[in-house]
Amino acid sequence: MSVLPYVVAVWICLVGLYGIVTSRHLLHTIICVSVVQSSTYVLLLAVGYRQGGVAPVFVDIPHTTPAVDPVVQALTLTDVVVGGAVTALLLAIAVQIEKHLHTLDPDELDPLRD
Amino acid sequence: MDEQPPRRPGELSFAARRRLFLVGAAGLGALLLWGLFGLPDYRDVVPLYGQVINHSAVEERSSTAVVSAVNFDYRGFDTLGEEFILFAAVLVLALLLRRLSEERRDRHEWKARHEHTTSAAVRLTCAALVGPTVLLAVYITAHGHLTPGGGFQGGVIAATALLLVYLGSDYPTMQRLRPLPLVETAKAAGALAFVLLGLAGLIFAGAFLENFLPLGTPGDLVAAGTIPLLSVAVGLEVAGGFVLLLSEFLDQLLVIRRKQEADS
Amino acid sequence: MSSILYATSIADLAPLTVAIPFGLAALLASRLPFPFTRHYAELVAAAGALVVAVLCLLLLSKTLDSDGPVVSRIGGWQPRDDGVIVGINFAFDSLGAALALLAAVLVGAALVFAWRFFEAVGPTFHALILVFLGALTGFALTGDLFNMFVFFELMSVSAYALTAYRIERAASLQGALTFAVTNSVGAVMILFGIALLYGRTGALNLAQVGEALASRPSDGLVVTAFALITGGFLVKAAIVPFHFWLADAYAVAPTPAAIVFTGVMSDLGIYAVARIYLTVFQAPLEPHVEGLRAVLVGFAVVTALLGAALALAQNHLKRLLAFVTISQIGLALIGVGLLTPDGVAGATLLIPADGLLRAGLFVCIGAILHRCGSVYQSSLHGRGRVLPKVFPVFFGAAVLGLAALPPLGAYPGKALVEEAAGEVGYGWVAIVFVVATAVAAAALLRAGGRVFFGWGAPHETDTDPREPPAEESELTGSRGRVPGVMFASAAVLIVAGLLVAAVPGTAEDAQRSAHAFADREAYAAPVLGRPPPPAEPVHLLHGGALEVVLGLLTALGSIALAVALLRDLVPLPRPVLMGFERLRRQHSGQIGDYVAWATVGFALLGGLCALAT
Amino acid sequence: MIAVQLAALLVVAVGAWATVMARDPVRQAIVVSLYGLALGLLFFAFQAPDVALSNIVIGAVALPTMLMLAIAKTKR
Repeated sequence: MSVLPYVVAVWICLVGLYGIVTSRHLLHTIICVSVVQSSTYVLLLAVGYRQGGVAPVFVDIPHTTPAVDPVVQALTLTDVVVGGAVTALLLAIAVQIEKHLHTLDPDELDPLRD
Repeated sequence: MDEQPPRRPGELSFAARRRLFLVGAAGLGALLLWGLFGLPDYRDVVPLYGQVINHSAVEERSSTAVVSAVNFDYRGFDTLGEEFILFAAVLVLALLLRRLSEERRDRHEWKARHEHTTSAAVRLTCAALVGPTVLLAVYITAHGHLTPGGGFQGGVIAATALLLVYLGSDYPTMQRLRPLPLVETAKAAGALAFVLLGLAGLIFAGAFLENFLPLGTPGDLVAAGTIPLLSVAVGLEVAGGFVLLLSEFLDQLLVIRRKQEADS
Repeated sequence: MSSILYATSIADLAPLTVAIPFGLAALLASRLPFPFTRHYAELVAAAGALVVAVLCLLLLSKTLDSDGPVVSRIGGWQPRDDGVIVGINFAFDSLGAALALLAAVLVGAALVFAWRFFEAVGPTFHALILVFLGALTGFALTGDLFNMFVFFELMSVSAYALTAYRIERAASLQGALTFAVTNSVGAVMILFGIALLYGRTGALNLAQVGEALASRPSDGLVVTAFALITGGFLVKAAIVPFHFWLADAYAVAPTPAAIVFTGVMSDLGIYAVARIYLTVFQAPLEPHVEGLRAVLVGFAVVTALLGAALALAQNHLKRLLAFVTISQIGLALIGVGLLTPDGVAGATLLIPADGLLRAGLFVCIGAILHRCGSVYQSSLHGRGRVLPKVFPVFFGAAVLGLAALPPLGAYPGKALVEEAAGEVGYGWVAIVFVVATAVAAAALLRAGGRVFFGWGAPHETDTDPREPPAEESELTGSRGRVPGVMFASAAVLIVAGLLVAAVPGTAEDAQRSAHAFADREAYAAPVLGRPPPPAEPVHLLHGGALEVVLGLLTALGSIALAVALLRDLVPLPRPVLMGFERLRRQHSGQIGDYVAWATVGFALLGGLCALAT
Repeated sequence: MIAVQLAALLVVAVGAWATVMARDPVRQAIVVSLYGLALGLLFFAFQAPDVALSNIVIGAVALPTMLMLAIAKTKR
């Protein structure tokens, strides 16, 4: 049981990669990239989780209460925003590609075609 | 369907690519699991760094929300980098937006028309929700050092208020509520404020991003030194950034819809 | 409380190398009613690059004077009594400072080139390149694992943005997209590695992680983390089989951006591999160093040879230079992959020399594009004659510098890597160096001969049958002449590239720096607030006659090969050509292909590392 | 609590698979929104309210919205 979050993180990562590899639509590809990124959120939070720990917010509780790791949460937060920004940028690029080439099928895109 | 021929001789076919990937993925998966099973049992103990922060953040920073203390103080430099990732992404989107000026010119004809695309009930609900959403965004940003939340979450929530305006009214109203140059300025001002607060730390306390304000009492709204200020700066940047992101997509959509109507 | 005015050390100012470009970028993008017309934006950006360059120079001289790294504690967080670091540090030695300086210089050159850059689109381009500069310096100077990841991502995002900058061209957008997807996958793998290390050691500071790992022997977690983080950085460095994105992106990036990409961004991937191995993994993996050396040098050799061979098959000039970049990054990885201080020293000399020369060549191609409106060899045949006669000279000098003509350009670095390889029984890599360098340089010389002098048979398009599209110049203004800024940036980059490693004393400095860089304990002590261990005397290598002979052989060999190619004197059997063509076809621009290969690459790297330990 | 975590993990694992397998972009926009929501719930179960909140606003609202708009713009 205690390794389940890790297994799930690996699963998400590989499933997302599979999606990118087999994708036939660039918008689908990009969402798969964001799925791959989400695997790291699960992994990081699992690494910093502690059984019975409270959230690291010491409003009504003394700060000696056992709490889960705040550092991984800060890292994940950073990661979520980064992932969102990258995905938005990729979506916009894909829309522009469609404007030029009238297709979003990765098989029809040629790196040297204008 | 899966057995399409490659589009040029010599290139991988769909099936070959998938086989290649599956072989690689089997290896990668095994590698990842091999590494992950070496981790200590995650139910026992918090990593050292986290323990130390949990024990000292409230006293050192007067911030009851430890994650915010990490994000805006202990590891504020990461947040600076992350802010500029968003900043760079949005800059390009603004570029895309401006490239569409020729398409935008059509809009003069229908700018004045207030038309509704959603039902009255939806519009009413959305319009009623705009106020509370903005309020929530401000609350979450301002209380970043006290409770979960902070500039990121508050900023994105503020930006989604724009969607509600769109659903609840019509395009011209949204345009009036969203003067894009001002939004861009706000976004840049947020990013600039973060840098300037860092420089102030260097000047008044001796190190970049070091706290130079009184810390106050944990639990007070005005406390935790620079943390709330940095949180507000981030909130401004994120809100501006996401408003621009959403606008970019919304604008083009409307341009296209108008064209379709004109065609039919 | 000490203030900036009586700051005890320049080290406190190190974060400014990031903060100043960021602040100026925000100012440029603010749309405030400053008179930010094009020239103001250009001046602000150039001033930013200049200030960063000066700061980096000061930091570099500081690192050369001090034993161990210079530490700058951001947020003022000092290490706790038990050695726990709660803040983020900049902790760098002269190699990091030199790379940051290189980044600032290249961005400066890019801004000079961009002085008359294509259609002014407001200050966006300048804001983006300033953000990019901040990311490059931050990545080179930071001493924190996750902060490295953040700057890696920032570097990537601003690079995608710059690649896609010419949004009126579909190819730019496609290049940016493959670039972004492949590098995002690499970043995810780095983050997996970071999570593993954090779970094991409870630390993110490089020195502290290295300290914690040193206390126990390596196991699956350590090997996996090493493979993932190294692999992630190798995606950025474009090592085979992670290299596919590079040609697509560099071929379409605007020239000023390509200057910085080829000159320093790819090299930073190699630098990061060295930094991470030597600081974090060295202690636990030391018993297995021979196996890991074989793995890394193996990847590097394949990259160096494949990149050079594929460079021969390119019609598009920027794509050609992209494959030359791949080949040379492979050569630099040979130096780093030896995992010895001398190997790192050789790579240190190789990286700026090659980087500046490639950047200079990109400027030359920018000039050709400006005057002739194409970057395809097949349609440029002899049309380069309209360029001023000094451009063929620039081009030839840069290529001979890349071909390691003693004592210039890449020669000192190449000689040092070969010597370092000999010390650990890898003397044979000298052959790889000669072959890869000669082939890559021959591809460039042949292209130069065709374009500038119309040598060889015209209309030879068999290597790349795709119809070359017309290209627009990137510059506004008259196409009747080459603007002075192109002369200036080409001349500065190429002269600097030829001389940077050849200046007397540089090789010695590089070796001393590399020995300090490779000493884990000397790096960790100041970061963790401990007194530094006594420095060990460095045995300096001085190169022998053999290296000079090999250098001459390479340079002459490249010329001979280029001539033979131009005269069609190189008969290759048909099966070889067919296999070669098949290889070339794998660079299909299909994102799925690239990600599938990258997945295989990670599995292969991890599997080989596992076997080696 | 453990049961909640278990359930959330399984939902997330299935959600990732469903997101990838939704080959039609419109359907994918809906599935990815649900996936973002499931991740948010998982993060709450992992005692990470900050991350949960941002993942819900970004992953479950902003991203699917942008995807929908991108689809609308590229449909002919």
